[in-house]
Amino acid sequence: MAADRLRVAVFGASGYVGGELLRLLLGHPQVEIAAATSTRYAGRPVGTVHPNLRGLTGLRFRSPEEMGGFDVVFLAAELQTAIKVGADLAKRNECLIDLSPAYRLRDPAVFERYYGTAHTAPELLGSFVSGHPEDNRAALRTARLVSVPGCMVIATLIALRPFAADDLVDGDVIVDCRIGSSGSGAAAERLNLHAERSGALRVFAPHGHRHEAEVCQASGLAVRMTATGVEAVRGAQVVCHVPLRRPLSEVEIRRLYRDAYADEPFVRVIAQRRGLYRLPEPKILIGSNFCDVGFSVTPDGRRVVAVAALDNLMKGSAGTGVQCLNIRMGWPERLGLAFAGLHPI
Amino acid sequence: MAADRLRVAVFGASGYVGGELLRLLLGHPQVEIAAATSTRYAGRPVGTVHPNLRGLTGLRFRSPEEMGGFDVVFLAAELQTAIKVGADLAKRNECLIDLSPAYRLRDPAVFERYYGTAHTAPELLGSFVSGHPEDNRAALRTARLVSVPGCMVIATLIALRPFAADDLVDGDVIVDCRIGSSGSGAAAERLNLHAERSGALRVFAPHGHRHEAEVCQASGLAVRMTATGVEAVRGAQVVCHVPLRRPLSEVEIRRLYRDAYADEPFVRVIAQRRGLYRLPEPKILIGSNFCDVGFSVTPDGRRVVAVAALDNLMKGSAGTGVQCLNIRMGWPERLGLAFAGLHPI
Amino acid sequence: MAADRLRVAVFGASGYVGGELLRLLLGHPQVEIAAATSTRYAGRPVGTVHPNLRGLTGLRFRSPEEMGGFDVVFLAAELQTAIKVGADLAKRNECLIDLSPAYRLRDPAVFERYYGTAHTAPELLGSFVSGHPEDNRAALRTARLVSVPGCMVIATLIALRPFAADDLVDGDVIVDCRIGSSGSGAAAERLNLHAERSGALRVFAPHGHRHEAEVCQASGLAVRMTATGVEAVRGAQVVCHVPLRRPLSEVEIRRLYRDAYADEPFVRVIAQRRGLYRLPEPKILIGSNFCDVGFSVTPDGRRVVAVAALDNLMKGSAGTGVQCLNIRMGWPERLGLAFAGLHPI
Amino acid sequence: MAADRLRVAVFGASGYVGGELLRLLLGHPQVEIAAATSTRYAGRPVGTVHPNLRGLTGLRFRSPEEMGGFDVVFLAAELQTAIKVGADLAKRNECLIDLSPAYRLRDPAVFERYYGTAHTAPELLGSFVSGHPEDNRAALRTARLVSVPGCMVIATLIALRPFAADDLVDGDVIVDCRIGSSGSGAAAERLNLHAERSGALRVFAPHGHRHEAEVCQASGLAVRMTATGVEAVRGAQVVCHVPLRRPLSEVEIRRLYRDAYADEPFVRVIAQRRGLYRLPEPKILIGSNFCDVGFSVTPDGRRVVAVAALDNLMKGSAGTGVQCLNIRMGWPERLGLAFAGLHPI
Amino acid sequence: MSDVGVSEVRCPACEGDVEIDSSTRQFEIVECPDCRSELEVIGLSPMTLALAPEVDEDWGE
Amino acid sequence: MSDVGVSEVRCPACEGDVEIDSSTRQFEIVECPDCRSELEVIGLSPMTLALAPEVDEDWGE
Ligand SMILES: NC(=O)c1ccc[n+]([C@@H]2O[C@H](COP(=O)([O-])OP(=O)(O)OC[C@H]3O[C@@H](n4cnc5c(N)ncnc54)[C@H](OP(=O)(O)O)[C@@H]3O)[C@@H](O)[C@H]2O)c1
Ligand SMILES: NC(=O)c1ccc[n+]([C@@H]2O[C@H](COP(=O)([O-])OP(=O)(O)OC[C@H]3O[C@@H](n4cnc5c(N)ncnc54)[C@H](OP(=O)(O)O)[C@@H]3O)[C@@H](O)[C@H]2O)c1
Ligand SMILES: NC(=O)c1ccc[n+]([C@@H]2O[C@H](COP(=O)([O-])OP(=O)(O)OC[C@H]3O[C@@H](n4cnc5c(N)ncnc54)[C@H](OP(=O)(O)O)[C@@H]3O)[C@@H](O)[C@H]2O)c1
Ligand SMILES: NC(=O)c1ccc[n+]([C@@H]2O[C@H](COP(=O)([O-])OP(=O)(O)OC[C@H]3O[C@@H](n4cnc5c(N)ncnc54)[C@H](OP(=O)(O)O)[C@@H]3O)[C@@H](O)[C@H]2O)c1
Ligand SMILES: [Zn+2]
Ligand SMILES: [Zn+2]
Repeated sequence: MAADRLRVAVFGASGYVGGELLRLLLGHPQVEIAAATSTRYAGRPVGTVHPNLRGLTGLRFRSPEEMGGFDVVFLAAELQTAIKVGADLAKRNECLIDLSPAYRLRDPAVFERYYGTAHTAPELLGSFVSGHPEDNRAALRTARLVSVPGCMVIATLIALRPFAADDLVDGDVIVDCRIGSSGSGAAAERLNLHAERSGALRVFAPHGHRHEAEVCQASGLAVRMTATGVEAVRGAQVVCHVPLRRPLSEVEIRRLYRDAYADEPFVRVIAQRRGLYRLPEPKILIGSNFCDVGFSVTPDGRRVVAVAALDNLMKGSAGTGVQCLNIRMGWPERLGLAFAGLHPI
Repeated sequence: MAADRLRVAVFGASGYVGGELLRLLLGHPQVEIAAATSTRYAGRPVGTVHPNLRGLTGLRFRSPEEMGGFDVVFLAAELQTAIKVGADLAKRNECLIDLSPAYRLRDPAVFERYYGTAHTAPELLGSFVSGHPEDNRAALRTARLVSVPGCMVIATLIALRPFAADDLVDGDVIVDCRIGSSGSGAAAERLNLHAERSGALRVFAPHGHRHEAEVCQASGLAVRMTATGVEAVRGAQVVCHVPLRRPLSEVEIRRLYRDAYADEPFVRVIAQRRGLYRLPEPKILIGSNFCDVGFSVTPDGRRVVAVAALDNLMKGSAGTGVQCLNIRMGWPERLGLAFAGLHPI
Repeated sequence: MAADRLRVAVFGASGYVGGELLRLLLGHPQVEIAAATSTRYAGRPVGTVHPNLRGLTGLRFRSPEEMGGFDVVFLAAELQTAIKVGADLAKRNECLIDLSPAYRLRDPAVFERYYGTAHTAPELLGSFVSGHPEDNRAALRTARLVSVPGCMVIATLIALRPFAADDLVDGDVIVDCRIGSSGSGAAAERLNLHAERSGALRVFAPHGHRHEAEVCQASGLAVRMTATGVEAVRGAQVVCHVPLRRPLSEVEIRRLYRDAYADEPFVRVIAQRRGLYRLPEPKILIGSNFCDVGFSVTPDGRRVVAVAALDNLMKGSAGTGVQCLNIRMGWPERLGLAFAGLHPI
Repeated sequence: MAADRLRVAVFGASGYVGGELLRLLLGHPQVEIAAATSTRYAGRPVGTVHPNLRGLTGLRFRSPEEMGGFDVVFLAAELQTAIKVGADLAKRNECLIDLSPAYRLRDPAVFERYYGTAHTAPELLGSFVSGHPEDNRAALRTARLVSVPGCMVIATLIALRPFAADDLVDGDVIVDCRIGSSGSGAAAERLNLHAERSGALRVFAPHGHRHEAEVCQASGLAVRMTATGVEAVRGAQVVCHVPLRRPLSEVEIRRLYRDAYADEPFVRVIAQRRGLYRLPEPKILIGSNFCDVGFSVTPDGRRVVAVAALDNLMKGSAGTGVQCLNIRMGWPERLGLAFAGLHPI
Repeated sequence: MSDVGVSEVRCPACEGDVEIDSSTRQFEIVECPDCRSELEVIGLSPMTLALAPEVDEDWGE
Repeated sequence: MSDVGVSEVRCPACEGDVEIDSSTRQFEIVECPDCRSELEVIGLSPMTLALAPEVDEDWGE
């Protein structure tokens, strides 16, 4: 492997986000995976947990102690661990890209309200740059600490941004989120037993989902989020009900979206009058880094139904993480992220 | 078969609703299936199309001409056929229970707006009684013409009724519907090809779904409906976002639901704080005639998220049809409809 | 509840087989559920675990100690518990119907070979009557101790019986079993995590499956079993490759099956040349007590591919258990077991 | 686009195999798609049919007339069309890679037996080189006409090759194939309606599947194939029951596989004693060009159960097609085919 | 792909760019790559598009 | 990744190559990347592996 590759570590590499990071980084031409941690599987080949990686690498998990000296560390542990190790990782490595919810909210009080417990490292909350390229690419170019938003947050922000930016919204936005079972990670319990989770339409968060706080913080809109677990392993979709301040026509709204995302490598505007896939659907995005976004407006132009879809483990976490890395390093944004998605699937 | 059984016919028996009617009527102790029509399969055993019925009956499809003299006819054809044959069936038979959308709306103008075409038998629109037992059981006792509401309508009305009845709603109610592929019947095209429809989250009606008109008519509320095809064959769920005129506590709302449905044989109030099935889910209702309904209210008591679920081919159509029959005949309402639903599934 | 109803207990009522027993027994006109045990959920309503039963019964789980004095006990615990409690339950109750593998094999040596551990109550092995009505209905009429065979065993025996009975088989029979995730019960681990088990084609027993021993014992044939976990919650299907001693025509084989199962209430012979469901499929049997069986023979008449399907929690366990009860009590066999199965599903 | 790219055409580009070819070729650094044909969608953007390709290309379908002068034509039409146009395409283009069954069998009599109709261009049957790199890479380097084997054939040959090569098989090999719904293409009927095909375990070919002829021809073994449609869109798996001439140990068999596939870029030997994915499963191969192969041997060493899995639209057709192209052009074999597959999925 | 003989016209439904081949004839139907409307070529110089009459494709359940 | 201090030993179950770190201690458990057996380091010079006692992981239904 080339000596000049970036030396990257994945903390929490045995999880679902961590595994996706390994897959992407193994296929990335500019990086070398220098460490992949797991407490449970330390010493074992990464293919033990991630069967898709068998035969592609000799990489083994190591235990998460003494993680210093890397060019970049991706932090893919669950919340409490991420809070615990964040400061140390930030100090001992060149760059930290966190995928957990640990450093997304800026206000400790909001954190406590939504997470039901006080943040134990509140001093760090202000120091992370939001890993949302569509919003603050410039800041990411030089960021040392990056916090990638939640998967449903990314989708919602992409769906709502054109309206938020131009102050076009009048009142509460209701956001209906649907998500596959990988959204709860590999550590789940009876909750995610196949026989129970299969065919689910589980309204697990009728209101007050944690991602609501993130969207409100980032968009300034009054967003009400409902989240439902659906029959799928990967994939997230948001359906946003947007009341408009003044009537807009289909053409005007399309123009708003086009203008917002014309230069975005991973956002496609999908709003068709014909065909089987008229509005964004996650299934054709599985494995890809696209967030598809589309809309439909009522005849009176007063309400928009905006829809966005993505793969929660790609554009919803690991993919955006690698996109942030590419931005930070000045590399082409699509490097290692070019997979188109499949059809049929 | 006992000579004194009711002689019942199913018009459109080769379809999905028709097949469900056959299944229920074959198991019903008081009726005899006197005719089951199909244009495509006339002459063949009903098990040719409905494999679950093989070995249970010698019944064969017959062609739909000359359908007169039955005690009850269930009309389970698609819209245009139902409009065409409705008047004749109504005239020539004792009782007609229509499952199609043909006679649900009372106002021909509303029909034209939502269906994009004028109703060709508008004079009939006023003569059908709504087949919604939870709302007008009394009228059904003597009804000669019954029109069963749409599956998502039944679910939505059951979810919203306690609020509508007491004029507790302040503003638009947003209703997010999710439905399985059997909702489009057996005649579908590429649209419903397994490889395309599988794993779908197809927002096929971002607004203006035809069922919206029915809900508005029946509830008097301003309802905005969005409908999504989800990965399931059977099952429908509605998630209703209800803005309240004045704050209500969880206890008050639970009481509203309890009062509304205490005596209903097929409505269960499901709103738990623990467990895997806290709010209604259609999968455990597959084959059953229950409509489960539940809710969650925001801490400020200002917004309710109400959820209802049912099997679109049971409580959403054929099951309610048979329930109407039971009411009409003065039989116990649960006759032939006692299946509990399965777990796990 | 009528005083003269049979007092029945379910040991292991919080599991999947136990839950199915509760559902069936609640709908059975001749029995009363006198006890339903669970160690984990003792004291809670049965609907806590089995959401389909909410609203149907006030029954609560109790702890499994002191289970004596019942008319019938269904034993639905896992193997080791069943071995431990079997003798006591047998002694202290009128009748015991065991669903576990504890008392199916007659030879302790065979048990040890297949289960990897010695049986700790070998003296009981001979005292149970096999709960396989299609084979030994007569014995069941008076049996006090019944051991229901494994789900794939029941399907395989029904598929092979016509050939075994007439000594028509020449050589090894290869049996390919496919089974849904409920087959491993409610206690499973990461193995059955939705994100891992979803879409599986997991060849978990390439050879030497435990059910192989049962089939060999019961049929006298040399059977080689392979088992694969497939994407489904319920359902089992076996595909049997049967080499024939002498060529048989399709007509002859159909006659063999007809003769074998003409009077069986729960076996249907399904072998069609047209239609979508030409050979048995489990999905249309979900919730029903049918075992569908069918076949196709090679043009040279030398090999039969025999296929059988059932719902593992119904005809594959709980349903057959109740069928045994009906036989034992001299009741109509279909009592409480008349559900037809669904289409579409 | 670089002037020196290979000019490639896809005949039948609106189908599932054709769409996969488009996806792969769009991502291939050395080729340019010069034409993509469809009779039904001529003139429309390819994204109309293949939603994953929206935004990636301006390519439009054209009608299939006058297809000459291309460097390579991939033929992805169904059988009869492929037979009709094959000779002409072969004559008028530099190289033809056929994915259909038209030119796989060498003997017209065998073709007629398995396909029920005489081949109308039997003179071509001998002129195609089999597109099975694991078997005849050398011939592919210079082939002008290539015929890629069927998807289940590729999997079976890879599973059986080590035994066939060393004449280790004694008697009939029974091969149980399982395949997803995309295996029947995009043109299917009621057969593939979601509500019917969903959750299927459809034994559509109990014996005599057409792929059987191909496997027998290529391996020289007496193979008996059974094929079942399973709940999946993509993916195929074969379970082969191999009787051995002499006992072999696990170590010996592993060595056979290792030796056979050590240098193969797309074959991985997967036979583990632990973990969730011990034997090959198609789901983690979706979108990848791997064929995973594994085995288990009975304790007496007399029977092997060999398992292989692949994505029918990748290694089972389009992927192998592109692999053949890479071999033919002397390019690295993994060019454009490096996607690893996903986990979880 | 060669870009010879292609002109861009604005979609009357969504204002997206629709590429029209120089070989396109009057009354031909083309599809907008953005909103997927079917568009009829009603004039050639200048190239003019109109929404084709909508055959309501069923997409419901 | 650096390959320093790694030696290859043959798996007693499947004869696959198992890489052993120089830091590995006696009685440590390593996993064969081929057949995924758990292997116990029973000797260090020469490096010797034995099949670890099998805890039968449930994998059935
Ligand atoms: N899943 C998604 O769709 C998604 C999307 C966006 C963001 N996220 C966020 O990404 C993070 C990872 O999510 P996931 O779904 O990948 O979860 P996961 O599958 O449960 O993985 C969690 C990872 O954390 C490690 N870990 C757990 N406890 C640890 C400890 N005490 N010390 C060190 N490492 C520990 C685990 O490894 P061992 O157990 O082997 O030690 C594992 O690698 C979470 O913060 C989640 O909120 C997830
Ligand atoms: N599916 C649901 O969830 C659902 C729920 C509530 C209400 N509904 C309503 O129930 C009705 C039936 O729906 P479905 O899903 O069962 O549809 P389906 O599966 O398509 O069945 C339609 C039935 O109509 C018959 N039919 C079609 N054209 C006919 C004609 N020209 N003359 C006579 N019979 C004709 C068909 O039989 P042949 O083709 O054999 O003649 C078939 O039996 C529809 O009005 C639908 O809106 C459906
Ligand atoms: N699932 C099938 O398809 C199927 C088919 C045929 C036969 N079987 C057999 O039926 C039996 C039950 O299977 P299942 O799938 O229902 O399993 P399950 O879902 O895991 O249920 C096991 C039951 O046993 C109880 N239990 C566990 N440990 C116990 C202990 N120490 N003392 C008392 N009760 C205990 C559990 O209750 P608590 O944990 O609440 O105590 C639970 O009710 C097994 O023997 C199985 O082999 C299963
Ligand atoms: N699906 C698989 O898993 C798989 C695997 C291995 C091999 N194959 C083989 O690959 C071929 C394509 O399979 P598929 O699954 O992609 O089928 P498909 O989805 O049905 O596609 C068939 C293609 O053929 C075109 N076509 C049909 N009739 C035509 C005609 N008369 N003239 C010109 N073009 C015509 C269709 O385009 P229009 O209708 O738009 O003209 C379409 O592009 C078949 O031969 C199949 O046996 C398939
Ligand atoms: Zn347009
Ligand atoms: Zn090994």
